[in-house]
Amino acid sequence: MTADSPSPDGAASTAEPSTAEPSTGDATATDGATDRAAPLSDVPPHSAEFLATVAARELAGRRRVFAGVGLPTLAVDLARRTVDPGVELVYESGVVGAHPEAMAEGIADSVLVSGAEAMLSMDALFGYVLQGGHVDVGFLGAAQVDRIGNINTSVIGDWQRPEVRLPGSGGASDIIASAREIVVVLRRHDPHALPAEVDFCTSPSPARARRREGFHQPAGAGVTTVITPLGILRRPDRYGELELAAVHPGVTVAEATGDVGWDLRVRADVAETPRPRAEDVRLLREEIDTVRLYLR
Amino acid sequence: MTADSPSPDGAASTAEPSTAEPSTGDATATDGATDRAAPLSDVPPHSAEFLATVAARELAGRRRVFAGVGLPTLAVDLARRTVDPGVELVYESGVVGAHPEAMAEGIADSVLVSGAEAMLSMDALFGYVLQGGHVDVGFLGAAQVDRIGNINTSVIGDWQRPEVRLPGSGGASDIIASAREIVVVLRRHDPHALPAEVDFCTSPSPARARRREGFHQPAGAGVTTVITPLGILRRPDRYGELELAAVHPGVTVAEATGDVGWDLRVRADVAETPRPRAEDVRLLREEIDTVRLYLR
Amino acid sequence: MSGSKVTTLREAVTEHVRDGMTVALEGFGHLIPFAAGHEIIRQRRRDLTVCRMTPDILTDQLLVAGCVSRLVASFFASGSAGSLYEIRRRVEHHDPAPLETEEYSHYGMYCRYEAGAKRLPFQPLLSYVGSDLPELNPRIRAVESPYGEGKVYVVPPLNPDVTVVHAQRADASGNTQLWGITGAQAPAAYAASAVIVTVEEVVAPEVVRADPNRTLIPAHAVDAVVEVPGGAHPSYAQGCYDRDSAFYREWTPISRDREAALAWIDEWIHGTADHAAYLAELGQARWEGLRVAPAPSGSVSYGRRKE
Amino acid sequence: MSGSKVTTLREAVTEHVRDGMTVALEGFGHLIPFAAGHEIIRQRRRDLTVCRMTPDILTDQLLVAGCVSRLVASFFASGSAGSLYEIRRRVEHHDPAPLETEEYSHYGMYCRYEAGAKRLPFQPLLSYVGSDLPELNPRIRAVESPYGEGKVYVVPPLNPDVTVVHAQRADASGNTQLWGITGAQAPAAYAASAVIVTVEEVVAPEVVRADPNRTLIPAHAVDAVVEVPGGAHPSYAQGCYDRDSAFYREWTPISRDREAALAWIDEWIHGTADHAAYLAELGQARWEGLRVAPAPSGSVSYGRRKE
Repeated sequence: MTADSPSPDGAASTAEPSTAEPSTGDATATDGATDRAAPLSDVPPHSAEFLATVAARELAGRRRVFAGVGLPTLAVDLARRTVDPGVELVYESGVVGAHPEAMAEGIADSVLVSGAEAMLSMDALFGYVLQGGHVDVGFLGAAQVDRIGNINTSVIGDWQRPEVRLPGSGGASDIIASAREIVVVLRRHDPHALPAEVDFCTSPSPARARRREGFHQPAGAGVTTVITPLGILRRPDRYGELELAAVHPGVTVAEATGDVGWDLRVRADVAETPRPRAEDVRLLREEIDTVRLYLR
Repeated sequence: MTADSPSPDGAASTAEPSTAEPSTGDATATDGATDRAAPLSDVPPHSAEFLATVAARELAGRRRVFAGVGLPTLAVDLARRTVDPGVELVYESGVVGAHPEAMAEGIADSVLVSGAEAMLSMDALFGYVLQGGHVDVGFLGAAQVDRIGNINTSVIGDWQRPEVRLPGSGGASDIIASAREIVVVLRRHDPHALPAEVDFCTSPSPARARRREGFHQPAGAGVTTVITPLGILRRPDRYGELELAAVHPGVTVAEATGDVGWDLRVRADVAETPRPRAEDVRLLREEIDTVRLYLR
Repeated sequence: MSGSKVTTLREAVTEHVRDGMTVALEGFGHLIPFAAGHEIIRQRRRDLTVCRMTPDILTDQLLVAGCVSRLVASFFASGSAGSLYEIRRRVEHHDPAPLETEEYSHYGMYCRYEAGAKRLPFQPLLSYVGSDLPELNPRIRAVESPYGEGKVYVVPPLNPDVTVVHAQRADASGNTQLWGITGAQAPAAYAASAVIVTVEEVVAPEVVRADPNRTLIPAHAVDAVVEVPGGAHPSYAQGCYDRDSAFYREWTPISRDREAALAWIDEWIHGTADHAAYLAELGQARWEGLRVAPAPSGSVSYGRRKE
Repeated sequence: MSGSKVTTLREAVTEHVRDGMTVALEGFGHLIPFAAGHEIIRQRRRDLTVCRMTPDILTDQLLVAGCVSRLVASFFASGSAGSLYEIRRRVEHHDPAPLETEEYSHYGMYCRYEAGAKRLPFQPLLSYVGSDLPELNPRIRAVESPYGEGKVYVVPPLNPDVTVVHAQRADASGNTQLWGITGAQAPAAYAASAVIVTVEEVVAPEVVRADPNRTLIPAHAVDAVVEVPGGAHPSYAQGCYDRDSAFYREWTPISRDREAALAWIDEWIHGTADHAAYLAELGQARWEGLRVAPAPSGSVSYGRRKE
């Protein structure tokens, strides 16, 4: 997130992942998300609809997602309607197993509470649920993500007199330590958003944590996936660096690697992100974000 | 408490204090407890009725009492009906501001919960209420209390192969660290129950805590009052030793000092414990412990 | 929300409680999981490490039945009716065998569950300064405050293999609601690798979701849900039935005589097929005596956004 | 139970909030104590250290009004409607003056209240290993585990001079019940020297005592109880009224223009005698739009012992 488009929620949030793997195929499953024969949409890759769909596919098979509102909310809602009805959303406000009757306008929205399966204390949410290892995916937004997956949501420029004062950690530096993995969505794809090293490390990668010698090391794998307007970056292992795993339709590998603050490696199996189905876009526009709060 | 008369509750408990000061006088206050002209009872000093009355008087002016059941329950109930209607009982089970419709038969009795002002988590009770400094008096039972107010509720004899295995700490070693002061009731008055030094220190005095050098020292003053079948012992200051402050009717100072494991000092103003009023005993028998659970 | 985890107590214990495991059976005077403990006895589990703040009669029974080799606890007597003689025989006379014990104060034990649930390497508390407890139990250690106020004692995490709790109600997926005294159930559940919840009643998800603040243990922390009405007897379930104080008094002479205690286990546990049979043996009249009159909490509103 | 602590907001703020104090105003998106914050503005308090996990619009307003010199927080943006521009002006441009900030993650801030409430010298958590936050904030320190798993970060206690919370209801003696998102209110209250509770409704003690598990802040922790219906506006009170999302959107352009923000404070806070006048200014129609439909929790039973 940048200072002018801050996280639309109470934590460092927004994000959307994607799966590049099942892009070939003629699946005819009744499960619409894998039904590649379905009519496709031509929404542009930088649109919220595109990113939310990519993120929804990323959630298939995941159980518990710790997220802010915005794209994660859209993605989870879409995922439940398409790829995986079992995805459970937990919020740092203490909501577990939300069943909102309307689209949530924030992580503390009353519609998340009414009808939820549990409304825990924040101590139970951060202590038992998060630190206890029950979160499979944490969605985070960021101003910057660097080569090894460190996240900056604090300041751009000098720490003491910053050029831009960003929202800070919120729950992000708690989440990255204990969520099994982290998915980040960036709204920009350039050396500013993807520098070799962040200006300030709010939420560290395992590789950076490891340098803090003698410390009890966090359980989480850190950032595994970064979704940008141009493609998808993934880290192949716990201490590795981000690699280009997919480019969105119409984007070349050279475009995606050229505008990054380091020499971005390209995976041998680099793929093209599958387009959203027309049905995905319809669901997002006509059934999920009917008031166009996040789809602008 | 001894092994054959263990604490009648879920924690190391039972106790009853007394006030020796206002024993002379011709108070005619309508407040019955100070009405010395009222008919007196001749219940013996070792009886539960006597001890509960002494304890009730000790509670006058105290706000929040952390107690087990048994004599503390009787004492608090009697105190509310006589010397101080504002005394509030908290239990380690999490009950705050109990208003039982029947006499509680344990610290986890359902009658303490129904109609209570708050039912807190045990973390809030021990952490916020107790460690937070909101408890004025902790009532504890004990097998042994020594010269400087250390309490043993763990083992008599060898630690590894004890002669008697007592109930252990329960909440006692938590309570003594943080309650403003501790009142102990002993059912025996002899060198075994009042040794120069306890066989095992479950719940330490400030004087003993101070010897643990370099430690953050507990806020509580420790045992300030010990009520026995013969009299009342008090510690004059935080690091001082127990002194004989009062003897019960019919007990001589020599009897009270002679049967103790150290050379028990006698206060210059040593007094005789006022007898319970007939009304105190009637309340205990006919309105409080009507089933004679603790009054045996 | 996940699929149904409703099963029988027999299956839940068979699947999740194995010989040699560390088993937390929590419930502070209230909602003690007696039915589950009895099923552990029926299945003749051995060499268990039992964790309970207040061992209570349930632990004495598990000891008599030979299920337990180690006890982690903070109070070694019965709730309100006297000594637990089997525990005392084991500790004082090694009769019929020694019992290894690991001892804390109540808050120390609670903090162990908290640290376990939160995967913290330790949890500080203000207790024990000057006490012999840290001498007796080397797991109670000291940490220097980095802010200059000196040392404090800390306790390590307690992570049971399985935690068993009893509650008033849960839905089929395991969202568990309890009220009254809530004890150490929530942290003990989150600290464990597996969690069995027995309840007075399995309710529809809508009942749970109408009052989400009452859910103390969400479905994701629960592995098995078993409907066991009366499952806390002889302890109680707030609002459902009261403590069987007569039973607590009766246990003292039974516990004092090892042969009588063994006979009790044979008759009441091995002699009954399950908890329903145990309750039938107890008899309707006795059960009726434990019933409580209603005392409604009243309803609050969570609100619905208008269209 | 103690005597009545019911007072007016004016008196409560006059008595308990003084220039230079450390004031916690908690409420995580929900039950934000706006009315109390506005009264602090009306009384022109100065040089406050404000503690809030998520500063929200309330802190931006207190800053505009010149009440605050220091901010202890874990997220420096609005709940869901964009930047807080007064905070950004202060931090980025020292306009009109620098703002001292002390920064944590959400759980770090929560743990500071927990340590404060429990009088612990520190509280460990699993966050920050590898983060620059401990470099920026020297109060985040490390402790070596005495059990051999290495070091963990800890935070020190936070003990405000006064904590202000808003809740759905309390009785006159201060037994406070809240539901929905409960935030850091309970530990922030117990951590403070004085506690002001504003509520939608002061209820009879019987209402509170019918459901004791809903009491999160008992009377003994509370110094003043004030009935302030609508006291969380523009945030919300679960079951009572919804968030005024339009206001949150409106604040962004106001906040962006310091003159507009000052004018807003003059008109809406100094220009209204109290929260009732503020609500009247807001108008009945707008308020009606925030009303929610009932969604009852249902009632549970606590039981009464039969004679």
